[in-house]
Amino acid sequence: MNGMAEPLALLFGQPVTELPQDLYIPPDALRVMLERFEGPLDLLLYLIRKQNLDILDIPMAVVTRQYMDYVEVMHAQQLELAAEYLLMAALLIEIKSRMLLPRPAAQEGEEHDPRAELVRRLLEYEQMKLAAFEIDQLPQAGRDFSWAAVWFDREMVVRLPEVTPVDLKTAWLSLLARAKHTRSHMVKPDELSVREQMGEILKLLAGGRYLEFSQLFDTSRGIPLLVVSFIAMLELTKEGLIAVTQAEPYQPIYVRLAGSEALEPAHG
Amino acid sequence: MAESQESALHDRQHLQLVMETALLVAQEPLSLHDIKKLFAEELRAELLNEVLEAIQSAWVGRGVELVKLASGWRFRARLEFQPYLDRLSPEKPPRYSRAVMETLAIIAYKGPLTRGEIEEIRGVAVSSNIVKTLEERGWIEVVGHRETPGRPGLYSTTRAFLDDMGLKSRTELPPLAELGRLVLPETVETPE
Amino acid sequence: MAESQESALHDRQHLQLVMETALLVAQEPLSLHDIKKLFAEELRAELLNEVLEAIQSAWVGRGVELVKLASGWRFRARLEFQPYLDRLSPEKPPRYSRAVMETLAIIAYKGPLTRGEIEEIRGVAVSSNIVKTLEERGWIEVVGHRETPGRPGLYSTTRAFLDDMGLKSRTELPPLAELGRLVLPETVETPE
Repeated sequence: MNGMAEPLALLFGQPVTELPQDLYIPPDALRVMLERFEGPLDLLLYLIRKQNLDILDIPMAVVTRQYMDYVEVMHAQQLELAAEYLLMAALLIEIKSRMLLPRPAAQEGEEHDPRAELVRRLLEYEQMKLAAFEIDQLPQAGRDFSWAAVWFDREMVVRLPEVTPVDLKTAWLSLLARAKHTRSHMVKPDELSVREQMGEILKLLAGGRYLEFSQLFDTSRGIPLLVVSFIAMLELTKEGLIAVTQAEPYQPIYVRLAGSEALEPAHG
Repeated sequence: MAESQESALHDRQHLQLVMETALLVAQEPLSLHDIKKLFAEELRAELLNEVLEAIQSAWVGRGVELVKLASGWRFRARLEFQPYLDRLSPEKPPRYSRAVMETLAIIAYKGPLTRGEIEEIRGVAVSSNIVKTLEERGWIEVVGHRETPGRPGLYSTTRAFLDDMGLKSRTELPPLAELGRLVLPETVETPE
Repeated sequence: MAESQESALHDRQHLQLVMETALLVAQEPLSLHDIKKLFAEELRAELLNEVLEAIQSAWVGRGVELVKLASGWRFRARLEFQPYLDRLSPEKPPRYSRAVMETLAIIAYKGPLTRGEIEEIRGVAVSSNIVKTLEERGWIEVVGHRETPGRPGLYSTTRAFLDDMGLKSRTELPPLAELGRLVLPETVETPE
């Protein structure tokens, strides 16, 4: 309980100077913002650039504290906190403590700034981050311009296009990119085997056939399939595609396509 | 008067340029309905037909010609250039348009579902040509009907489709949840 | 004399017609090597280049242009016509997430390099989905292996990537921001 309460207290209870100044935003927006960091370097850069700190002379105490605040909030928001974030936290604290240590006088000549390696990594990452943005601005085939594609009817031989699962994936990615409003609805845990089984059941019932409940289960192919078939049947019922009837308790259960009773009057 | 005539001429040249470009780029024949969609303004069919004929005659004597097929207009290489083109390419397999691929992907991932539901996910109409292409290939089939007005057919992919894909089951398709992280939603609205 | 000049002119026009047709039909950029293959006779590269330039200027002011890319020549619609074409088909390739684009940029500017080296620069793990997506798009490929334990693959961007960005070579990529200059000289060495 303590662990959960602490970040919240940090967020709303502490003096302003103790907090990342831009954290006062609604929790949902905060979550979205935190999810947008591409890792600890990205987060650090954000903290440094946001406050116009000198990247060549990083105030370690300030940055470390702010970084830890963000990591705490990420933790509290139950975001998937990659190990890299914690590793960076350890590194920041290490650098901070090395800077506090008095250096032996003998080594003063070749003094090495403990921050140097971090600075180098930050700058290199920032450079690549900018480059990624620039590349994304370039006119891109298919997105910003189209190739000419004149048809050539070679000898009228019918050749069928080849399609691979990769092509399907690519098609789905472009759908995802386009359908931003249906995005959350489209990206949901897999239920493929259920949808597949729904198709199978509909086919079995085609033409208004009545089947006994048990006939729809293929017992020879393992328990997972039985479970999936059952879920598929529930889903079909929910979507109003099939009707399940039972005359009275302990009698056989019949399944038919919804709306097909006109073809065959109900059995008594 | 002369001025408006001049600007009309200019408009027509622009029209011709846009239509020619669209026809050179399109992967499938463009119907008059498609061509209309190119322009924000509502254009008369006669005008478009006139321009199409103008494009057609502008290409006379070239290696490529504009032809009218049952499903629309398309540029096509003249057959007498085949000897040259054959030397070039050791037959590229043809490809389905993105519209066909998206429709197939939706049915594979989300079927059984109706054409209307496919259109909802794609955000655009699904032409009956697309559905026919996939049905004739034996990759999709109607497995039932939704009990709503019009009793629309429910499309599902077939076993032949899985076989052709080299998959044992639809569960072997790339998982959707992971794909979601790879792309950004479009920030720019697509024009209506 | 006059006759042979005339026939030379005729040949050249024919050459131009064949090359234009092949370029309009080709589904990929055509290199000079490809273009040579169109003709049974052996043709000089200078002649072909001259004809390519003639085609290029013949298309000035049209909606489609002939461009030179990393792997050859290809016709494409001018950028300013894309808004019209977008009205026709809203299907577009996806805009990739930052994680994908950063990985791509690192490979483009720092490649060939291993996945581990990419991760070092980004400071986070690079999921195999990201790598696979870029490979499947044909934008990156493994060009060798680092002779360290596990022999990790070295990734590099492909010519198809440059083609799709409309570039002739990696030197045409947007110049890197000169952040490196700010680093103290002693710290510039690569990490161990």
